[in-house]
Parts: sequence; structure tokens; C-alpha cells
Amino acid sequence: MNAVLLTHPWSIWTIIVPLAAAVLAFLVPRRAPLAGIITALSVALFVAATAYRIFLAGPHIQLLGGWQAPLGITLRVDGPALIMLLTSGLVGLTVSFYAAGYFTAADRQERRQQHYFWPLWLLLWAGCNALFLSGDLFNLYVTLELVTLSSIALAALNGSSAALDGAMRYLMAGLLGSLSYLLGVALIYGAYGTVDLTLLGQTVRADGLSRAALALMTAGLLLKTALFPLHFWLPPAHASAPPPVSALLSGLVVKAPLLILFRLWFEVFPDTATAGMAHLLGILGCGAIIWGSLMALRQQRLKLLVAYSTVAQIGYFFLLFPLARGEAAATAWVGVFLLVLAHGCSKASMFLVCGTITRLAGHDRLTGLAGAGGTLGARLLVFALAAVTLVGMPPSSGFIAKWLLINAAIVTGQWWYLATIALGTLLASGYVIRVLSLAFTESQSPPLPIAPRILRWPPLALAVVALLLGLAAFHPAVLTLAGAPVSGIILLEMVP
Amino acid sequence: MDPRDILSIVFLLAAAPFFLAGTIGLLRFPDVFCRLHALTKADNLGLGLIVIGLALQADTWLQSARLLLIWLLVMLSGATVAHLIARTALRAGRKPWSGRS
Amino acid sequence: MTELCAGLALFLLVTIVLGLIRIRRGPSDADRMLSAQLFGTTGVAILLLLGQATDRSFWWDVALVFALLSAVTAIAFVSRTEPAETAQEQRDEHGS
Amino acid sequence: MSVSLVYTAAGIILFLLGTYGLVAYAHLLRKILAANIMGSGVFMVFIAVAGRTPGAPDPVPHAMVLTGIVVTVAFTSVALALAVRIARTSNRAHLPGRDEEQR
Amino acid sequence: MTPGLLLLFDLLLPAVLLWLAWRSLTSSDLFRAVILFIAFSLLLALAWVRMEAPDVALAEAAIGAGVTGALLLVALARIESAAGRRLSPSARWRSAALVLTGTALLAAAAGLLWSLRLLPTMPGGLGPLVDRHLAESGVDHPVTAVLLNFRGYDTLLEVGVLLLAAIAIWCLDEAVPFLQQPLESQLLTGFNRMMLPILLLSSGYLLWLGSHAPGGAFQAASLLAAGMLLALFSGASLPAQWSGLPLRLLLVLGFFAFLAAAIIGPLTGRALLHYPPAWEKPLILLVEWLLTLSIALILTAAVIGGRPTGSRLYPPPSSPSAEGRRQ
Repeated sequence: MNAVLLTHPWSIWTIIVPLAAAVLAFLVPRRAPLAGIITALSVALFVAATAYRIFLAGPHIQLLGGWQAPLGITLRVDGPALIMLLTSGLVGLTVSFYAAGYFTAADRQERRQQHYFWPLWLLLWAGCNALFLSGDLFNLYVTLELVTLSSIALAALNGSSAALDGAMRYLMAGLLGSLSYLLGVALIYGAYGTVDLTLLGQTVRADGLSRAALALMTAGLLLKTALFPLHFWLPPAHASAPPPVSALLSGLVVKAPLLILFRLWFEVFPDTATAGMAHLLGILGCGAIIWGSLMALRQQRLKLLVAYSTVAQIGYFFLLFPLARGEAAATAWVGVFLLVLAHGCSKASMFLVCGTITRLAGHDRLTGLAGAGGTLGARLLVFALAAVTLVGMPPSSGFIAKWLLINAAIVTGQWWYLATIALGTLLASGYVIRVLSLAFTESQSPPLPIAPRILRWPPLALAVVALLLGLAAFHPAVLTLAGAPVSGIILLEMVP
Repeated sequence: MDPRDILSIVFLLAAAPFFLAGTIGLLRFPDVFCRLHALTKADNLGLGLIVIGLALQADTWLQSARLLLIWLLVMLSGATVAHLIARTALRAGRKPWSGRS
Repeated sequence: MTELCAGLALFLLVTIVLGLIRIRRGPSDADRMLSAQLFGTTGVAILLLLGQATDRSFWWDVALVFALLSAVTAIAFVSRTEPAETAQEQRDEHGS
Repeated sequence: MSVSLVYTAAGIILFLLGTYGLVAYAHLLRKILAANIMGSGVFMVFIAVAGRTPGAPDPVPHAMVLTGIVVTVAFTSVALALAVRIARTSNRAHLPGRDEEQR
Repeated sequence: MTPGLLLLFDLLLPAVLLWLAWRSLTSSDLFRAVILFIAFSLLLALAWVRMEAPDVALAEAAIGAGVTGALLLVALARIESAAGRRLSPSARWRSAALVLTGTALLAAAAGLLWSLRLLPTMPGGLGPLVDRHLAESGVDHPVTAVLLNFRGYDTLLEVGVLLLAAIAIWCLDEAVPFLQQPLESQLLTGFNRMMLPILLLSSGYLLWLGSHAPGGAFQAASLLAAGMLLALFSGASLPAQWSGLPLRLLLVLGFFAFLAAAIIGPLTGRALLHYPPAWEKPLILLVEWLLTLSIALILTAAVIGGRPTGSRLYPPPSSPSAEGRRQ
């Protein structure tokens, strides 16, 4: 039994099962929610099996079609991929349950949303998992397109004018980003005759052509991951989509191009990328943290506030580029990957809470929620619980992640990044407290009905998981470094 | 020189004026109906002459047949399209040029 | 022979460039569609000539596809211009 | 081999022309055309690169371009459907700009 | 050989392509822009042929001349009937951001073109490797071998993207009646009567060609789709009882077959997409045939641009008149 557990290619089923389920959900729309839930449970199982295999047998490479690397495509089942798969499994499972309760067949319009949500989401899920596992530059392009196109369709799902505009903006940004990435791939193939990440890592020369290709691919991916100042498309798309979709877009989808960026910069082009380029990304990250947080503070609608908070949180991920240096490399690496996991869970939870609140109150205007108390107050408490991780308070995983990043900033002597992290945390507390204060003002509005159980538990579960991950952060931290391009000790204690 | 080659060259060279005429007609003729003539000349005769010229050079009958098929298809499409475009233009209320304007 | 074919192909490419002027001038959409149609035919001729000049017969397969599809765009154009599509006001999801 | 360099350069310029069109123009259909032109530029670089190898051209970039063309067609068709839907919902064929929101 | 004349051709063609692209982007009238883009696709196919990429040329010819042209023209008509035929506002040069973009793009052009000098003069490429393993792939044409065997995973996901596009389009909107009245023309009817069988045959020919020469499922599917479009334009439509589950089944058939062929490997202890030995050829052929049918339908669905109306899943609102009054 154990031999099968340790040798079977579990990870491919996280791609194949959603693909097959998407087809079934499209064929038999009435049974789509059932197909979705079964898929969610099985994907979670396959992710767990993959984690088990990596934990005991280490990272491994899977050949597709049985062909070796330059000819065939390989899958990389390593630590970074696993953390992403874990995020995808956790967020996907919870959102699937929530969506099963959220999309009902009440009327014609809703039935349409219900019927199309499932195939699109399952294709998106397959795309995400495929992207996380891919070890081939061109295959990454195809998976990225699968992710982008399904995200666009989901963003437009409710058919409102705002959603359609948001989806269109998303589409244009996505096209620009992916074509720019693809041109970089073309140049790389022209120079080295292969698109396999491992082989490229061994052969890439640090010359002008590699730098040009890296710049093209990075620019495209920055646009896709919505790093400030290329974030213009994200808030409208994320805020006007149905809440389960927003949760997926913010919790999962923005991380997809991010992983490609990490793989490119640390595995394929470690010598090509100069310190100046790394600092540029770091500075843009700082800009994102500050700008996104300030914009979040100014928003009048809960969903837009959460969406701008995503813009800010994306900034933290980019601190990896300047911070992962010398002896701080492993620390920063683990910190950022923990942050990806923490942000995925907490942000998805927050968007789901937004959805429940909107369902109950009929809107998500902050002024209108004042004095909500009662039912809404309980929802806002879940929001607060998720926000603990987002802001980075102990003992959440967000806290550990930021702690590691701060340590890395201190060790490498880059104080300004530390200052930005601190400022970002302060601003984040600001916009979270702004929301929470609503719950504690006096209630004037008539009591609202209690939300159905299926709309209450998933966000709470995610928020709790995000919080408790902080206590069990050791395992994910170790796994993150399995097969990672950086190594070293994780500096847990402050070493000024 | 092989007489077949000479014949080919004659046909190919003869094709060029038709294409040129087609283009010039497209540019100079007064209205869409007249320009249709220009188009069909190039389709039927220009391409036809080229096909004949090349078919003379072909090694096998199959290749010649393929060339002829291409020509037939282009003529078929050209005729249908010309008819439909003319009809659209007529229904849109455009009067054929009568030489007086 | 090859020189002649290559030269003719070049010449046909030049006539395409000249034909672009009609697309620019119009005046009607039908005129523009007509120019595109002529380009299709000229394209077939260029493919045939270059296939002969470089001795690659697969070019003729491409020419065949050109010839097969040369009507599709124009017919799409005609169908688009002729009957106007129904107004979309009474659509169900509009009011909800 | 210089011919392949000509096509590579043409591909890169096509890509940048398309980028300009995508950014500069408001009409959605124009943006979609621009994206298609960008894509063609990228494919041209792939194919030109494949033609540089000695002997027969490298089939792998050809296969990649075929994949890319299919993906581009998929994107184009969704983008067009979305543009039509926007035109019907809001009676406009462009995205609301900043100045328009203020008006 | 005539390097001189062909070289001239190779210099003129990219120049014309660039010019067409530029005109297509900047011409004030959108219909003109679309026509210029169609002309651009035509000449692009010539360029692929010149660069000895026959598979790509066939795909470009089939897609660019057929499906994309129809897609664009139909979409343009629909956009203009809803939003009005307006001249597209030209680039707003006033805006400083745009000047900045333009400058940045020029700088990027300079940098990229300059970096091209670093391309290796004698690159290896994967051609020899593909040739070495061609015999094991099950087909005799290198590009098909790469598409359906060596990099079959890409193709599997790519077909997924195509299916996704169809689902997305169906999700976005309901199909409007494609034509208010069919194009009544005896000539067109006759043309179709001749053309449809020829298109069907040629589609089969390209598919058959694909196993040993340039051609293949996508090219064949584009031809088939062109045939369906011709039928559609002259008023044909799918019977209502076919537009529900049967149509959906046909749309997913190719993808599902490919997926099924892919998982034979892991179920029998091999890698994903590792076909059982000696079964490569029949499996690839089966997958290609079904893919052709599904892709053709997906492309046609893309031009129609919406989910079928009147299916039992989304019955029309109970009383349309009441709906009308409400607005």
C-alpha cells in the first residue's frame, strides 16, 4: 500500500479529475453541483496524497507521455508547487461548498449562473493545478491561458454591466500579458532550443538576449498578477464578480503568474536578473502595499475594499525578489510561500463573508452596514477572524510569514522594506478596523434573517484554518524548501 | 528549349496583364458593378492562364488535376461572390453607372 | 522557368499593394470586400507560382484551402449587410 | 539565414505595433484586432527561429504556433462575444474611461 | 534557384505585412480595419509558406480566410447594430500616458532588435530529436507527432481552452436568430450544393494528410467549420431536438476522447498520455477524427455567438409580453 502511495503520480489527478468533471458538469447541468462537490473532495484527497509523497519521498519530476525533457513536457512536483496546490485545495474545497449553497436555481437568471459556474470553475481549477505543476515554459503559457480565460468568463458570470466591463478589462490585460510572455518564450527557444525549466536553468547565459526575454516575460506576468501600477484591471473585475468567484480570483488566480515569476527568477535566470531589476520589483511591491492599502481605506463598498486589499497584499509577495539574498534566502522564500497560503485562505474567506453579507443586506455599502449588529455582526466577526491572518497578528500564519520577511529584511540590511511591511500592517489594521467598527455601532435597522448554514460555515472554516496554520507552520515551511531553488536555514529568531 | 516550356512561358506571361488589368480596373472603374468585371477577369483568365502554364510543367496528371480543381473552385467562388455583392449593392440602392456622370 | 515564376509572384505582390488603395478609398463596404476577394485570388496565384519556383508541392495544398474558403468571408459580409438583425430589446435577461 | 532575421525583426515590430494599438485605441473591436496582430508577431518570431536550424525547419515551434493559433482563436471569439454583449447591455463599444465616469 | 527575386519577395512581404497591420490599426473606419486585417491574414499565410511552415500556413489560411473573417464581420455587425456605426476615436495623443507608452514601445523595439544579434548562428533545435523518435510516435509527420504525442499535453489543454471558449460564449449570451431571413439566392443554394461536399471531402483529405504530411485535425476542422458556416448563412439551422444534450455531447466529444486516451497511461502504470505500445496510431487517429468534429462545431458555435435558444434548460420566460411591459 505504501509503495503505491509513494510511487503513484497522484498530482496529475488534481488536473484530470476537474477536467473530466467540467465536461460532465457541462453535459448534465442539473447534476453540476454534485459533480463539483465530489471533485472538490477528491482533489483535496489527491493534494494530500501528493503532500504525503513529497514529505516521505521528496520532490520528483513526472514525464508526460513517457518522453524525456527536451522532447516531452515534464511536471515538477516540488515544494513550491505543493504549497500552491495546498492553497488551491483548501480554497477550492471551501469555495465549492459555498458555491453549492450560493448558486441556487431560484429563477432563470440564477439557474444560468448555477449551470455555467461549475464547468467554468472546474476548468479554472484544472488550469491552476496544471500551472502549479508545469515545468515547461510553453506549457506554462497554455495553462496560464486556461486559467485566464476561465477567470474572465467567471468574472462576467452575473452579466451586469459592471461585471462585463470588468471582465473585458481583465481580458485585454490578460491578452497583453500572455502575448508578452509568449514572445519571451519564443526568444528563449530561439537562443537555447528548449523550453524545459530544468534544462534552461543549466544552460542559460547571462547575456542581453536572456535579459530581454526575461524582461518580456516578467512584464507580461506582472500585468497578469496585477502588481502596482499594472493593477488597474483587478479591482473592477474582482469586485463585480459573484462572491465565490471573487474569492477564487483573489485567493487563487493571482498567485498563478506569481509562481511562474518565482520559477523564472530563481530557477531559470538566477544570474541573468540583476540586483537592480530585483530592487525595481521590490519597490513596485512597496508601492503596491502602500497604494493598495490607501485605496482600500478610501472605499465605500466592502467588496471593493477587499479587492484593493488584494492589490496591497500582492505587493508583499514581490518583496521576495530583493529579500531572498545570501543567508536570508531560505527565510524570505519560506515567508513568502507561507504568505501565499495565508493570504489565499484569509482573502477567500473575506470575499465569501462579503457574499453572505450582500445576500443578507442586499448591498455591500459600508455606510449602509453601520449598526448592523445581530446577524451581520456575526458575519463581521468571521471577517475579523480572517483579517487577523491578513493583517498578520499572532498566532496566525500571516504573522509568521511577515515575521520571516522582516527577519530577512534585517539580515540583508534593507531597512526600508521593513518599514514598508510595518506601514502596510498599520494601514491594513486601519481598513479592517474601519469595517469592524460598523458592527459595534448602535443598531437601527430591522433584524435580518439568518444566513443558511452553507453560507456561514465555509468562510469560518477557512478563517480558522488560516489562523491555525500559524501554529503548525513548521510542516509547510519544511515542505516549501523541498526542491526549491534556494536553501539554507530559516532564521526564526531576530538577528539584527 | 522544350516547346512545352515555351508554351508555358507564353501562358504565364499572358497572365500578368490580366492581373494588372484587374487591379487597375479595381482602382479606375467608376462604380462597384464595373469593378466586379475587373475582379472576375483576374479570377477567370489571369488565374486560368497561370494554371494552364503550370499544368504544362506538371510531372503527373494528378498534379495538373489539382491545379485545375483550384481554378474551378476560384471561378465558382468568384462568380457566386460577384453575384451576391452586386445584388447587395443593388438592394442598397446603388444605381449602376450609366456612363453619363 | 523558376525565374519567371518568382518574378511573376513578386509582380502579383506589387499588384496587391496597389489594390490596397481601393480599400482605402472605398467608397462603399462592397468595394472593400471586392478588393479582399481579389487579394484571395492573387494569393492563390502567388502560391501556385512560388510552389513551382521552389519545387514544393505542399504550397498547392495551401492554395487549395485559399480557393475553398475564398467565398466564406464574402458571404458572411453579404449576409451581414442584407437582413438586419432583430432588435434586442425584448430579451429576457434585460430587466432582471 | 539573413531572411529569417528579417522575419524575426518583422515579428517583433508587429508585436509592438499591436501593443500600441491595444493600449491606444478605445474601440473594443480595434483592441481585439490589435491583440491578433500582436499574436501574429509572436508566431512569426517562433517560425523564423524554427527556420534557422540547418536542414529542415524545427517542427517543435511549428507545433507551438499551431497551439498558439488555436488559443488565440479561442480568446478572440470570447472577446468578440463579450464585446457584443457589452454593446447590447450598455450601447457602447468601448470601456468607460475615467473622464466618462465623471461626466 | 533565383535568390535575387525571392529575396526581394522576402523583403517586400514583411514590409507589406507591417504596413497592413499599421493601416488596420489606424484606419478610421472599422469595417476597413477588418478588411485590412483579413488581407493581413492572407499575406501572413504566404509568409508562413515562405518560411517553410506548411502546417501553420494551412491553419492560417483556413482560420484567417474563413472562420476569423466571418467571426469579425458578424461581431462587427452586431456591435454596430447595438452601439451604432461610429468612427472609432483615433488615438488620443493628448494624453501624456500615451506618449509615454509610445516612447517605451520604441525603446523596447530598439532593445529587442538589438538583442537579436545574440541569437546563435547555428542553433540546434529539437528537429533531430523529433526525427529520432518519430518511428515510436505512431505518425509519420513530425509536427503531428509533436502535437499529439511528444507535446500532446499542450494539445490536450489547448482543446480544453477551445471548449472553454464555447462554454464561456454560451454563458455570456443567448444566440440571436442568426439571420432574420436566409439569403435567398438560387445561385448560393447551388453553390452550397457543390461546395459543401467538396469542403467535407477536403476536410477529410487534410485530416488524412496529417498523419504523414502537413495537415491535421485543426486545419481539417476549420474547413469543416467553413462548410457549416456556409450552410448557416444560407439559412440552415440545427433542429431544436438536437440543440440540447446531443449538441453538447458533440462539442465535448473530442476533448473527452483525448482525455480518455490520456489516462490509459496512469491507469496502467505508465505516464499520463503514454499510449500503450502499438496502440499509438489507432488512438491518435481516433482522437484526431473526433477532435475535428468537435473543433468544427466549437468554431461554428463561436461565430453564432450564444447558447442555443429554446432548449428545455432555459425555457423562455412564461409570458414574453409581461416581460416586455415591465421594462
